[in-house]
Amino acid sequence: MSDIDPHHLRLVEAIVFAATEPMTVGEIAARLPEGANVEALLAAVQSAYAPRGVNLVQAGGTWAFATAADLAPWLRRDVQVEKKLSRAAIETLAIIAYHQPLTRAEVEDARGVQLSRGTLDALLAQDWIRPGGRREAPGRPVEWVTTDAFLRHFGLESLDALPRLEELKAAGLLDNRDALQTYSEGDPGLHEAHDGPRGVVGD
Amino acid sequence: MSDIDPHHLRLVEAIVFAATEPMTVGEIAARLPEGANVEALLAAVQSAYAPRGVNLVQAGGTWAFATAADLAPWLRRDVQVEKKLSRAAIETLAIIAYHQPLTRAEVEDARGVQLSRGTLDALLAQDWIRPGGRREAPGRPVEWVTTDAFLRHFGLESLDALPRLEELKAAGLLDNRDALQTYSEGDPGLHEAHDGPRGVVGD
Amino acid sequence: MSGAAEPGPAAEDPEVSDPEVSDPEASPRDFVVDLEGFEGPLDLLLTLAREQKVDLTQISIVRLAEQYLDFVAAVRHADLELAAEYLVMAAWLAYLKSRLLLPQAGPADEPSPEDLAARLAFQLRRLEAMREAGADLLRRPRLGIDVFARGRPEPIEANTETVFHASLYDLLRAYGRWHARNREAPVLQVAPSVLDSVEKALERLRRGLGRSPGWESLSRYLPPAILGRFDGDSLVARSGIASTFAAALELVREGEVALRQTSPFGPIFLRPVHRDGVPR
Repeated sequence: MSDIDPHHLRLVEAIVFAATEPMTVGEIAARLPEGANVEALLAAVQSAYAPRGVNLVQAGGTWAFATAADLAPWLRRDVQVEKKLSRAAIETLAIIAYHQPLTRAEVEDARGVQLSRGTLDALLAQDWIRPGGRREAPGRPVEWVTTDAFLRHFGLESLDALPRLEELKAAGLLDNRDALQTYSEGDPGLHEAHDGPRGVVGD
Repeated sequence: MSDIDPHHLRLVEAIVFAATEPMTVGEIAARLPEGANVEALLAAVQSAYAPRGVNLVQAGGTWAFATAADLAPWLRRDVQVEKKLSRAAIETLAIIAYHQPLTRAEVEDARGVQLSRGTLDALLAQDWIRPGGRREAPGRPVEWVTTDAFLRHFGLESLDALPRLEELKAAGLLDNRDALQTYSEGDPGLHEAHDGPRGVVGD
Repeated sequence: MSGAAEPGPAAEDPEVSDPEVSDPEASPRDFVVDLEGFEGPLDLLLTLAREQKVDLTQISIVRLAEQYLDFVAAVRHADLELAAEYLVMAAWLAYLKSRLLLPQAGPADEPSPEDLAARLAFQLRRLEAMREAGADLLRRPRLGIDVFARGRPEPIEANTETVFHASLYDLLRAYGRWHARNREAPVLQVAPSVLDSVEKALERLRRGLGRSPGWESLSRYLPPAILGRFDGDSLVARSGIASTFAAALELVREGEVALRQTSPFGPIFLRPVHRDGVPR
């Protein structure tokens, strides 16, 4: 890495370290002298810190220092009581993470039950999901996607790092077709019974 | 330094890094396995970080990480003080976002109180709102609209991505109660505990 | 939704302890708790499917439908409330089961029962996969629990710039609250007055003053709405005249203008004045 300026390396360390929030590559670049290769610098800092007790961690488009994951057993004890997420919230989060972008109705289809008030709210409050636009479909519903804060919280570099992603893909479980659609047509499952839950509508 | 356990070294780094206050040797020792030579460990960490952009610094019997002093000239210009937006300001911003363009008088009507001087100023200083023209009405008052910086800050692709009323309702956000109350009503989709609304701080 | 009145206390109903459905020792009260533990028909189906102890890809949908229908029958037998969605699923499963067992040509445009069964199986597999994925996520080293960000913000003294912080959640929550507040306690909406106020007249006068150095007619400063179409009977016009006149007097009192009227009911003129009383 002959193109790495040691001064720039130290600056990147200090800049990311001093920031109160994780920083994007663009934000870091804006604070470095013109022409600095931020990607290469970040990679160099990351590998320099990899064996240490503090690591440089990427989450989506943002970078921050954090304690090494393998030290968790020694650090965990001084944490405040963890806020428990409901089962519905975790399930909803997983469904959005693996299928995004996803409308509320599609989440309800996947779970076969209406989302209770507060489930999306809880995920929003954690800053783990955000509205990512609107579906070009009747009613133009909001599509939900996960955030970089979600990636950071669960120590994921990107969505590609989601657990068992390949396995689920290979099993066809991330396809949206071929499921019973209970909610995505707007009617919360109240219809002629012999039609099946939402008539088992085909595509 | 043959008496330095590399695992302990990493632990010291992580402990001091994650601490909210500079730590005394005694406090660090209390979190390390029995018999660890804290003084030697701290000295080792200090020398390991000495050439880096982040240093381990001793001050008055306490230890903490800090950015290297010689980098201050490059870091100084970037320092920002984070403040939470007042409740009045966030509400004003939300009303403008959803109903723009709006005059000051219309915001005051909507909120039922006069806007204090600082409220629009704070939103303007943040570059979240801008004057979008003048209303063709007596006095030709300025109409306020939100900016692209607003969209960027809140991670919205467009104004269209703001959840609609019924979507807010479905997400449990259309509610006058405190989040704390909302969360304690036994809805299966809810957290067991919650911090309450973040950032909604009165002025 | 619950069945017709059942005689006697439900606890004595032998159907309730159907081993197919729940623990033989369980009382109806436990049963309620059991049902409330389920998050909808799919969740219940998934739990029942696990009892078959086979891979979900091998599951017998007919057998599953029977288990589900037995469960629902037992719940209703115990005269317990069952949400509509469970009943809808029950009716559909009964229909699916009959079509699977008695193959007959359905309408050409309808999916075959095997197809429907496959879709149901897919949905169960997907839900189970998402559940496991959620559990996997929770097992990862989590920020603030297993892994920690820097604990102490950097104390650098410098040219500080205030940055206000607010999240999208804060924004949406604020809007939701405001909206709810408005709906719950409607604020008395007073339409903006069409009448002219002294404040507005003062503003008009101050804006216009100094544009012409000498005497000019006060009527120039009437509200734009009534300028030119002078209608003394209109309330709007009268308020405009009164407020403009009052504003002019106010400016005289503050020493900003001088007023002149040469005859009773004649036109009124005004002209700006310096602080020391000299025309400017």
